[in-house]
Amino acid sequence: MSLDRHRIAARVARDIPRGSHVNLGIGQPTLVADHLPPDSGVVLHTENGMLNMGPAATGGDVDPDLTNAGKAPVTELPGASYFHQADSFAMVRGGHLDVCVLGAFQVSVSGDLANWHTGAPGAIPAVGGAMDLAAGARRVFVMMTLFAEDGTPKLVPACTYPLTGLACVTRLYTDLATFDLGPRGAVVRETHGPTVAELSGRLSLPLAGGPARH
Amino acid sequence: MSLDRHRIAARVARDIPRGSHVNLGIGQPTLVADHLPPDSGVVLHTENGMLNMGPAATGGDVDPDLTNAGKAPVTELPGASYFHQADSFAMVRGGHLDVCVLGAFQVSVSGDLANWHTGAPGAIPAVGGAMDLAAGARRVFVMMTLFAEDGTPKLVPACTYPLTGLACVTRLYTDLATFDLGPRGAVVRETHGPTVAELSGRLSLPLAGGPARH
Amino acid sequence: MAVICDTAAEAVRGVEDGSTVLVGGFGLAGMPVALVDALIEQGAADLTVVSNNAGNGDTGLAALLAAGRVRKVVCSFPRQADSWVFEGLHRAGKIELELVPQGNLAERMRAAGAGIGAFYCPTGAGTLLAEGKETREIDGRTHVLEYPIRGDVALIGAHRADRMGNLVYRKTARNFGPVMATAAATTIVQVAEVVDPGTLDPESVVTPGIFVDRVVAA
Amino acid sequence: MAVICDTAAEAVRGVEDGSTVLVGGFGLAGMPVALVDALIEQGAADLTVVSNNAGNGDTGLAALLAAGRVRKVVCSFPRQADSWVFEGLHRAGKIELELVPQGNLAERMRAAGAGIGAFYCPTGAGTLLAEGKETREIDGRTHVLEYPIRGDVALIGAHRADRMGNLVYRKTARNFGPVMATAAATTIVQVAEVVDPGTLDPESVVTPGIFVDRVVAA
Repeated sequence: MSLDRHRIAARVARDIPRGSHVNLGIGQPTLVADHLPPDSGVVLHTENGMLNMGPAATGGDVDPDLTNAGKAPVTELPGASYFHQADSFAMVRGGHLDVCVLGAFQVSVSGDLANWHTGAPGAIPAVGGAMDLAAGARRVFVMMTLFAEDGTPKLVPACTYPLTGLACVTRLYTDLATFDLGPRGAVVRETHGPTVAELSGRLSLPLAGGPARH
Repeated sequence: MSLDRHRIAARVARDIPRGSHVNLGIGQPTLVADHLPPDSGVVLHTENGMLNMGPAATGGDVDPDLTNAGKAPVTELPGASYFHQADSFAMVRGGHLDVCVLGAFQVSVSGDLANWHTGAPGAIPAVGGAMDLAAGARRVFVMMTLFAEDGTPKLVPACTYPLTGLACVTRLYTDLATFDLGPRGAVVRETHGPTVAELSGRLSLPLAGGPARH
Repeated sequence: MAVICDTAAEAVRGVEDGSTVLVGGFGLAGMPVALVDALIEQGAADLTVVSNNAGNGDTGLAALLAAGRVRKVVCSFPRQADSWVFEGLHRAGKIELELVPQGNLAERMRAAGAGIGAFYCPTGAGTLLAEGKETREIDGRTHVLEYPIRGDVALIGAHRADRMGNLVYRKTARNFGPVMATAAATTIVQVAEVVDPGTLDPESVVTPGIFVDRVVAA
Repeated sequence: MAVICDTAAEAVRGVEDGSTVLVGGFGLAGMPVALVDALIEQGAADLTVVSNNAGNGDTGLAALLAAGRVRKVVCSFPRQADSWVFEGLHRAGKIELELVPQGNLAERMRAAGAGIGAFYCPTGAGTLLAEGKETREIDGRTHVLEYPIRGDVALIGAHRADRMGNLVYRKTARNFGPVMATAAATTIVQVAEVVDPGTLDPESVVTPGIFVDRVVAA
């Protein structure tokens, strides 16, 4: 059965190694935090300047000086640290994050990422830290639905939206399947419902198939 | 009368504006600190990572974790701060020091500085922060004797020793005179004993003369 | 030496038309609202503003934009749920936008403060935001050449200052303040409290006073 | 995630012959003497050592040099009153020296840690130490192109660590530690004390644990 966004997030969480330093992009990737086991030792980085960020703040814990990259109030865990933007992006760009999880408009089979700009005339784009994360994290995971609402595939031979980064995404988690991406193209790790052949047809893409089907 | 090194240091101190941020090179320039008035508001930077350094530490105040750039034990004043080497040299190189005072082997009339390497065969040179300070401080003062022990001038038309920096020294304080240096050549601000004509002769240099003679 | 000002108006005195103004904050966290309000009152116009966002809601930077004082915004993330002021001006062709990846924004200001003339980095290589920029292959990877971003003035928010201008911040409100403080000719800081030298722990000072020109408690 | 080691020997396990080792300290302030002693015991040879000085007296880095394990020293200030070990080896042609201005040493390691492929800066332009290096005029000033210095291993000294590897330092012993921690594939830290997470003030952590691989109290 296809996965909802919470189950995609849980699927991503399962692949994050214990003790990793991880940045979760704004929007759906934030959900991954809810699915990390309490003893995972995973340390969350938020690019506005903090390590060991805790869960969302509520009620009296809300502090306007303590937010995540989406500007939502959060909490700090024991062992947290704060730092300024140049230091925060030195971490990101210097290859110190083990994993970063981003959303996307489109991902190409070779791992190109498009997630900052629809390219539509008159659209005001916003990039934030996406290009730095795409270029700097050791592993870039993307989570998204495999098809847009109008049925258009979001895993494509080559992105048509403006790029965020080239050949940066190594793994793609979607509602219908999980893929490894890279120079060999897209390899299906597992599917959630459809067969590899069905996916290949709907995507109009050759797909190397992994054995797992859930 | 010619000045001893303490009186040269006092002469330098007189030209340091109130409230300046100042780096004093290792060796003789360190003496300048003793001649700053207590209410000068001058903040001393030491490039090993501190602002608002205090006087030399003695007795029970000696702390092996608190030294100046010459590795001598020093103290901290209220309002001090500590920072790492990249931040310390960002201050130096980013043009945030108002004045730096260095020693020299040779200085040219246009302000070239040579103070890190005699160039002698087999000599082991040491540069430390000298090239950064020469390139980065807003004003670079040099204090030295005007002649070497063998009588050779140390203010020269062009340095023969390996350079620390080009056209960086703006003022030269010596036992016999104080000079402004720059594209126009050396201009005597004041002398301590000899006349400008005598200095010009001993240095074999054309010198524009300032009026003051002490 | 930092000057401790009595009012925000005194702190922003002399900002000239056409200045590049670095404005701290990530959204409203760390936004120096009193200084921005004073700048609106002061009247400087034709400004280039460098800030992570292009204003949130109707206060702070958004109010400066609404007052028509800003010619151009250099930022990483202008489009947000509450960025209606910027969007309106931009759609009306009344404000210019230069979009810069957040890490480049921070690093380019650090470079300005640290005496780095230019640097190579992989962020954005092959994308629209690197179009027209010089590139170089280093260790088999395409790097883009980026130049410093300098401010005539920085307006930042911090938590506490001592009378020598040393600053400490609070939590993620630290964000761009320490970087902008190094990158501007004149750095103006709004704090909750000014204390005597010796009160702040020298190990914990984040922005040493050397980078600070004016401080106001507001 | 930082590993808390029981002994310095455990902390330096696996350093390979031919490694580039960044060694913290400015003179003896911040020098991780217990780690360097353990490295001598461990036996790795043919090392390139990057450090501000080339050893002081007969302990720490000087002892590593005396043991014949170092092929090359990259430093800013090798010649001092108490640098007899290095001088003897250098005069005998038994050790190579690369002299780097102190600010370039720091900035080149920062670049390695911060993902900067190369940078331009005016330090040393027109001097022997920039000979053969690429230059570029920026804003009318000659800038020299400098590349990152990366370590396979960093050995640094800090004051306290928590079990997540967050570090604080003491006074000017901070010096190169925070920079080297970012620039090495494996960062090994000697501290006076290891404490529980939550003990160190999050506002005052100087090196976040993300940069730290192994910690030993020694």
